[in-house]
Amino acid sequence: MSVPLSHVLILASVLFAMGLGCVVAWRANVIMMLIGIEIMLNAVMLTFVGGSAHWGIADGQLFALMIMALTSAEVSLALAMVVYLHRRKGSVNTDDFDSMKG
Amino acid sequence: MTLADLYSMMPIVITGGGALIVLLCGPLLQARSVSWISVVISGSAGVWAAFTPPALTPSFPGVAFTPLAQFLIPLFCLSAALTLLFSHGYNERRGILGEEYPATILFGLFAMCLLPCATNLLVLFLALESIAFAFYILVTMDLNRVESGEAGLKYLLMGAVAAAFTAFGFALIFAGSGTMALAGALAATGNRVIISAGWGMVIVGIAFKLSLVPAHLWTPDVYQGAPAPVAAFLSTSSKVSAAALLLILLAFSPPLAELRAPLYALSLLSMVLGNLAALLQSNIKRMLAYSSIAHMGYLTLALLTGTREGYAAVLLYGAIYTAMNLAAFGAIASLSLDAERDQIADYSGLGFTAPLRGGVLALAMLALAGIPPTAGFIGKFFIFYSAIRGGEMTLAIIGIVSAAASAYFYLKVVVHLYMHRSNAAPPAPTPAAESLALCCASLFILGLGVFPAPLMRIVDAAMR
Amino acid sequence: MQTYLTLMLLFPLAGGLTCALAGRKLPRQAVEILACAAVWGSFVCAALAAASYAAPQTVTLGGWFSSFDLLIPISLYLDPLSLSLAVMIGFVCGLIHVYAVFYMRKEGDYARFFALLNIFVFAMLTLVLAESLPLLYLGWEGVGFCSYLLIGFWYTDKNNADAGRKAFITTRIGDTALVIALAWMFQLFGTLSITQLNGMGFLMPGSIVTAIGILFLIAAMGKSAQVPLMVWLPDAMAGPTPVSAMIHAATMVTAGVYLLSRMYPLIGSSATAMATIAVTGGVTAFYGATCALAQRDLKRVLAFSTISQIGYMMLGVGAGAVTAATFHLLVHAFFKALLFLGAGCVITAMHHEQDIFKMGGLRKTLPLTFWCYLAGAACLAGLPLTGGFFSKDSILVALWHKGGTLYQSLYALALLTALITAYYSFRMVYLVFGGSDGHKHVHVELKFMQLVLIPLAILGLFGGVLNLPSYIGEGFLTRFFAGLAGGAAVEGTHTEELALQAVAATIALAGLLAAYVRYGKGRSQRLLEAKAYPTAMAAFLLNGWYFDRLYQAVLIRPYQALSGVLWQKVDEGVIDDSLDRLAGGLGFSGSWLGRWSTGRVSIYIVSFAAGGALMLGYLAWLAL
Amino acid sequence: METTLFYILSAVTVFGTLCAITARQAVRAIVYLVTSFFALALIFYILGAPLVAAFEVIIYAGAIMVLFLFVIMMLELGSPEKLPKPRLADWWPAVILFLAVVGSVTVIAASRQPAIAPGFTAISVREFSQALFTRYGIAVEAISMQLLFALVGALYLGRRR
Amino acid sequence: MTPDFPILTLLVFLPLLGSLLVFACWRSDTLVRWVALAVSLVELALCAWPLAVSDRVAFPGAPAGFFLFEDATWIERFGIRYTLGMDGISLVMVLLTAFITVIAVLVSWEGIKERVPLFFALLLAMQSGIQGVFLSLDLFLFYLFWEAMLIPMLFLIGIWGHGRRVYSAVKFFLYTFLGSLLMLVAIITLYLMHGSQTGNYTFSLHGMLNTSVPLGIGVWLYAAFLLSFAIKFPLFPLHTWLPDAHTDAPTAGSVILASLLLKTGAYGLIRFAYPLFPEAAHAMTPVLYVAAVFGISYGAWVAFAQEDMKRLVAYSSVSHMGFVALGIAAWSPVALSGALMQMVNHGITTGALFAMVGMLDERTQSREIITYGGIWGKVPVLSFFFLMFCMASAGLPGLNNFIGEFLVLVGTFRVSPAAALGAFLGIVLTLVYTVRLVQEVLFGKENKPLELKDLSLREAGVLAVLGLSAVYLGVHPGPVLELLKAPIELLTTVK
Repeated sequence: MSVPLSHVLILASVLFAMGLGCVVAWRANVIMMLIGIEIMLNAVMLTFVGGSAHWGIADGQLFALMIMALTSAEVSLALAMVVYLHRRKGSVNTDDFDSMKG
Repeated sequence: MTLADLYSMMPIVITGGGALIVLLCGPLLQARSVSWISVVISGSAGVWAAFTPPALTPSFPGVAFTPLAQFLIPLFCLSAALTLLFSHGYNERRGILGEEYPATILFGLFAMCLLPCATNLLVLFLALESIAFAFYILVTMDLNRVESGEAGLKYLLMGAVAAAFTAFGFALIFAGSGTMALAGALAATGNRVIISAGWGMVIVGIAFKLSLVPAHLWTPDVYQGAPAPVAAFLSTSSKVSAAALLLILLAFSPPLAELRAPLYALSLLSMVLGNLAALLQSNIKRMLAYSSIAHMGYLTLALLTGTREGYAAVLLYGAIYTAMNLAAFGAIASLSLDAERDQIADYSGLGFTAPLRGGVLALAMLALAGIPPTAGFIGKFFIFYSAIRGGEMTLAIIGIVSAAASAYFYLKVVVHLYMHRSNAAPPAPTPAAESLALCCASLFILGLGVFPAPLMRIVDAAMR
Repeated sequence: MQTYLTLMLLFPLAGGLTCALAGRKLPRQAVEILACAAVWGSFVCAALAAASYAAPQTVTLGGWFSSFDLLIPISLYLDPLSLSLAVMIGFVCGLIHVYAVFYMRKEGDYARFFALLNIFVFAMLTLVLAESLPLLYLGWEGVGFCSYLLIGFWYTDKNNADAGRKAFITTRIGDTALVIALAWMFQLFGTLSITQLNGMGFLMPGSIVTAIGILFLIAAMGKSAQVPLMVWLPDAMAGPTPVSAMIHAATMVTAGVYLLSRMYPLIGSSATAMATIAVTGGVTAFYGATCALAQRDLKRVLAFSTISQIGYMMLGVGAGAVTAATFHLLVHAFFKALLFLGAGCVITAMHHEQDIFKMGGLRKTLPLTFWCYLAGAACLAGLPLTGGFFSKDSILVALWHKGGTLYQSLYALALLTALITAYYSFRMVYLVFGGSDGHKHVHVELKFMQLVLIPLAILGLFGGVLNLPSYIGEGFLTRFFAGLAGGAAVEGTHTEELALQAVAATIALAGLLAAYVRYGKGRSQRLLEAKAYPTAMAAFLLNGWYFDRLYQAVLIRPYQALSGVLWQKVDEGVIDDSLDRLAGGLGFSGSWLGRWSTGRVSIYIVSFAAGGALMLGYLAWLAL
Repeated sequence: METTLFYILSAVTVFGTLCAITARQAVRAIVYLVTSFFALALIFYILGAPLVAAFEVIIYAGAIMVLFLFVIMMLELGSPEKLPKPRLADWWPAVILFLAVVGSVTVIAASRQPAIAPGFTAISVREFSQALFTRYGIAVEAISMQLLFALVGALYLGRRR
Repeated sequence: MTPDFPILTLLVFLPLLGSLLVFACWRSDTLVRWVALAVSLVELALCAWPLAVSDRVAFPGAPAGFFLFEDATWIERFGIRYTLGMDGISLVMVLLTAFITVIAVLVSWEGIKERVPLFFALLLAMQSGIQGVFLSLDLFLFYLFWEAMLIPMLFLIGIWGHGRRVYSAVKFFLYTFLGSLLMLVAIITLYLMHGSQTGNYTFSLHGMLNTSVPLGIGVWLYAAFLLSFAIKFPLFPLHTWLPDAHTDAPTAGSVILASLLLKTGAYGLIRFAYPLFPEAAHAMTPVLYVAAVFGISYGAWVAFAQEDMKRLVAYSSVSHMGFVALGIAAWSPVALSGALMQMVNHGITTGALFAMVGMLDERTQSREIITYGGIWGKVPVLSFFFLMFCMASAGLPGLNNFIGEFLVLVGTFRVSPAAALGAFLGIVLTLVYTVRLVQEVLFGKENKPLELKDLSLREAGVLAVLGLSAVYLGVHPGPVLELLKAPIELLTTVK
């Protein structure tokens, strides 16, 4: 198996950028923004796993695992907030949440 | 692993365990006693840390009680304790009930204590994210104000993106260098280009935490939306911990040549934009938010020099900044007991009707403006001194000029406090806990302004 | 000698300070007696000093201030020039003090009045006796200050106060020149002692001496009301008449002449400076005389005549005849004081009516005043054998002897002026005392006031004795001043001198005759004419060649207007406003930057991501 | 063989993600994403991380995506007309950012010292676990605290008053 | 008392302690006033000590010319020391400060009715700051006092002022703050240059004196110092904070601003900027000349147009301080002693004028010139003093201002006749506005029927003391000049 690390990194960056693009583009829907964040974090995991394989040590994979856990914590809290705010304001469009500005 | 190792790790254990205990025992006790217990927990953790000799070898896998930790942990603990003291009355009036609040603060404190102890990137990252995580919850805590929830969600969304950036940065550093440990491994043995890219991403992520321009936009909203004591905690410890993270990373020969320009831009933009945007801001919390953007710009200025003096300045300034902002937000929280005082104009005449709190607020403003003989001046002096010493003359002058302009909006608060009259009823009397906290912060500000030498010694010790 | 000099200064100073500080608490008579006693005491000291005078001498009383090589002692210098002036000042001022006691009987604010009079005497004596120039400057400014307050003594009337201000500021312009001269001389010579400076003129090139001389001249122009700084003196008549007599006729206004005479050894070596002084004097003499021709206010006539007479003195100095100038100065002090005091009597008698065309017949009702006044007018006109005749003539002789086109044309001008002088003097006399349509309001005070005139009249008439022409016998002053530079007698044969005197006498008599024809005989017709609108020429002269209007248009109005512009437009409009605008601009840009925080998290994320992308892009660019 | 598979799987991942982020319905996006994550899990496996691959499938594709679906259903956001969609203008910054990030990282990854794969070594589960519980014990504690407080926060927000 | 008794520290911090004491008596306004007066009098009395030892050549271990000296470690990390020293110049300034503060306490005796304890506490705290500025010999310490004295002033103007008090207070503060921050940069730069040259990192003035600064950099550093001091001065065109601040401040505030705060700028220039950067200062002298000369005439000219008496006096300060700047620019012994004399004299006369305007204001609640007119007859004592101080201000010989102006002019003429010639114009222009003020306030007809009371005993006492000092300094300035002589000699020969 001879995939250069750079190819893994490029794939990761494509994924990362797609996730970022998703977050930026889907301003109308928090859920889709969260999905974008998931994609970005997956790209990070890919980088770690790639690095781990490249150097032959387990640390990267560990990091990836922790990111997974972190993501689930984050997502659950975020979704709780979404539900809470949907109850209060009846919208999931982040642009509606602009009572503070300036 | 010896008993001494355990001793040195006790702050982390105390705060982490404390958070769990509060969570468990909270329902059984009165809110007030829970709060006091939390104060005691954070206080004892701080005292413990202050009196434990630092160890340079890791005590547990992944953590070491470094001199830096010995400096920062008491600072965080103190600020958590003061925040808790400020929160007593504030939360009672706001109906922020339950043990979640103190428990989350302790959780945040736990993560803060963990952060300077970390010896590898993973622990560092997790500590950083845990801090942010605690604040996502804390900011949202005020269920009566929809702004609080909005701010929480905004903070979370931004924070998650920033976390992704930071993580990607760490991943790149790891992929480039092949190690996760912080000891000597970040040295440029691997692929320098990839490592520097990773550094770039990390700095982008930290820029968010430090609210540097252009990643600053969440700051005013979150400060405004968050409960005032949380804003105090957020604006102080969270920033200082992010700066500490940078310090820890920078200690390991970073590719400063590549990073100078980005840091330069971040610092410049933050100083200028923060101070300018605050000029005409009429909402005091947003004003303080912009001010903290500017102050983080100053910090970055010191960081960017890459010198020992600069790093010492960052630490000193972190401590001083903590005292100043705690005093400011503490006074705001304390004055907002009966009604939210958002606008600067709401503070008219309070210098006379509420002398202690008004005085502390005024003192905090003067300190933030960097006027001697307050600690704020010493901090600014050290920052600009290190910047000039580090060769950043232009940026230092820009920073100083913008700092001069900043005096305007700080004075605006002072002016309202003392030089405008208001017919509003005097605010409710100050609870003893808050008076205590406010006096602590003010003493710190004034004492350090006149006798900064002891703190400087401590800072230098922490740099070892 | 030191005692005399110290007391000479201390008496009036102490009197003035006492009156100023405690005067309002003291009874009126006490103040009056105190003030007069102070001046007379001073005079006695002066007389004693004169009696024991042997040779010029410098008396140092103490140090005033010193800084490194700049040493300013309080030192006095007694030489014939200062001594003669000091004696004159003591005497004339003493008389006028006595006069003023009666003149001001009805005025309430006696303390202030006498305090100022006394302080004035102190300042004048300081001016005269000072050995170091800064001390002279102290007196110089002190007399100006007293003059300012005394002109505006009746301060509730705006015109009086304005006249005082005008005098103060106009003379200040001249004073500035004096300070410049001081600073310059200190730079050049390293000392400000008059005696030392006077011996150092040769050290410097002529052009510098000329420049210093001209600076002194400008100083003198201010104080002595010479063209073009003469505009303040006519207005200064707003003050009480004793003040006019004392300050604006006898003493202060001659300070300029004194200064130039004092510094003559230094500046006399520059022909250009001397010529300038002479021309200034000549022009002023002519100007004053012409203006006096058309005045209707009795005191203004006298004021213009003062300007004119001081012009003569300047001519004398300019011709290098310091003795002649001083001679005229002394005699003029007597007769002009006499005239003013006489005018004061007239005005009192007329219930403060000052228009000469509304007077008349006072010859009969106020005979004593008339005779004294006549003596004064004769002196002023230079009728032969009066004191004025001799003193004026000595100046004319000096001019003639100086030779050269310039001086000879000045001589001609001076003769013409003498003619005009004689004419307006007697125009005044005829209008005031002639005719029979007089009124009389005799006051008790008037009797005493008239008595004061007598000694002055005698001194004026026989003042010539002070310095008789050489063909009669060597003059006292000439002998006395012989040691002074520029004090040497003018060379000339007796015949020449006699001829010149004859010319002068003829001119004076011609003027008298003309005045008689026009105002003695044709008096009633003139009174009718006076009711009509004045002709252009008369108006021109009446208004002092419209110099006031000129200055108003050229200096004062632009100054006032510009001060407003500077304040409103420059200071507040540009400097301050640009700061405010800068601040406003900063604030505005700040708010504009603050609008970036739209409250929309999408914008926040885009900004953040753009920052990240930029960072990555920059690092990639570095890696390329 | 594995190399080819890597590229094929990469293509699947990218395509799946692309479909996910442009999907008109959130539910569809989730489904596409699950597909993409399966492919990613396989890549992990190929890169010698079987445990991570397994967790990817279990936690991501399994738990997290289901949580998303659950919330979408709960808030009745499933139907397309209820979901506001990005306007075309909203995509521009996204595309620009995408290009910038991808371009930069490509340049960085490919520049100067192209990383030579030193022959991938699979890391055994044993090795992995040992590292996890010895070297990174503290991290486990920290992440567990974090998960706990995620719960606390979610419960707090869910409180009815 | 032993010779090493810290008299200087006492001089600096006694007022601060006094302000705490004042706070402690906050219950009784009367008591507060008396305590404040007592403290300020004790401070004035304490000045007798340095006066007594002023003939001592030098304190052991002190730099030349300093007859009192205190030195202690403060922040050793930066080589910052707590160094206080007193030479003749400092002594004169300290005396002036102590004296003027007594006056300031007395003039606000009745005028301040609200928040009395705070007012007097701030007044005394301010005095502490000013004394600190005049005594510190460590640049860091100096800077600390320099900034610290701004805060009490900010409050004095902002709380007890009139008109646009807040605007003026903030403007005053920001203006001076900006300038001083740039000075801080210069101080740090110099510190680093000196440290890297000698290895001795110190903020001590005398330690840094001999740093070799390349002219290119020196000019910038000096410019930063100059900017800071010129704003305080204030030199044209940096003066616009001054009319506002003076006009809107309470009487005591105006007195202290004019008499003391402005002097700190000049003092800083003499004590720090010139000795530290002799070459740069020399190179920049034309700038100072132009600003000074222009300021003299400009201030006088603009003062003429003013309608508000306080504003008029404020602009007159611009003009008078121009003479000080001129004397400093000339930097010759005579001119410099003239500048210092002028500082003292301006402090006394302008302080007195502000006090008098305040007294009039207390009586009629108006500072407009137009309100007054012909008041001489009604309030002769007040008018007497008013006239006296106006004349002193106009430079009448025999009163104090003349000495300073004369020395400056004569001293400057020696060095730069052109600059001095420009300044002579000021003599006339000064008189023009002064006489206008006298004229329209004291003389002429009454514009409005005013109920005026003449001076109370307290007011008369204050003015009498000021007046006596004006006369004393005008007639016998010798002792002061003698005090100044030695330090000036040292300063001007150092090059």
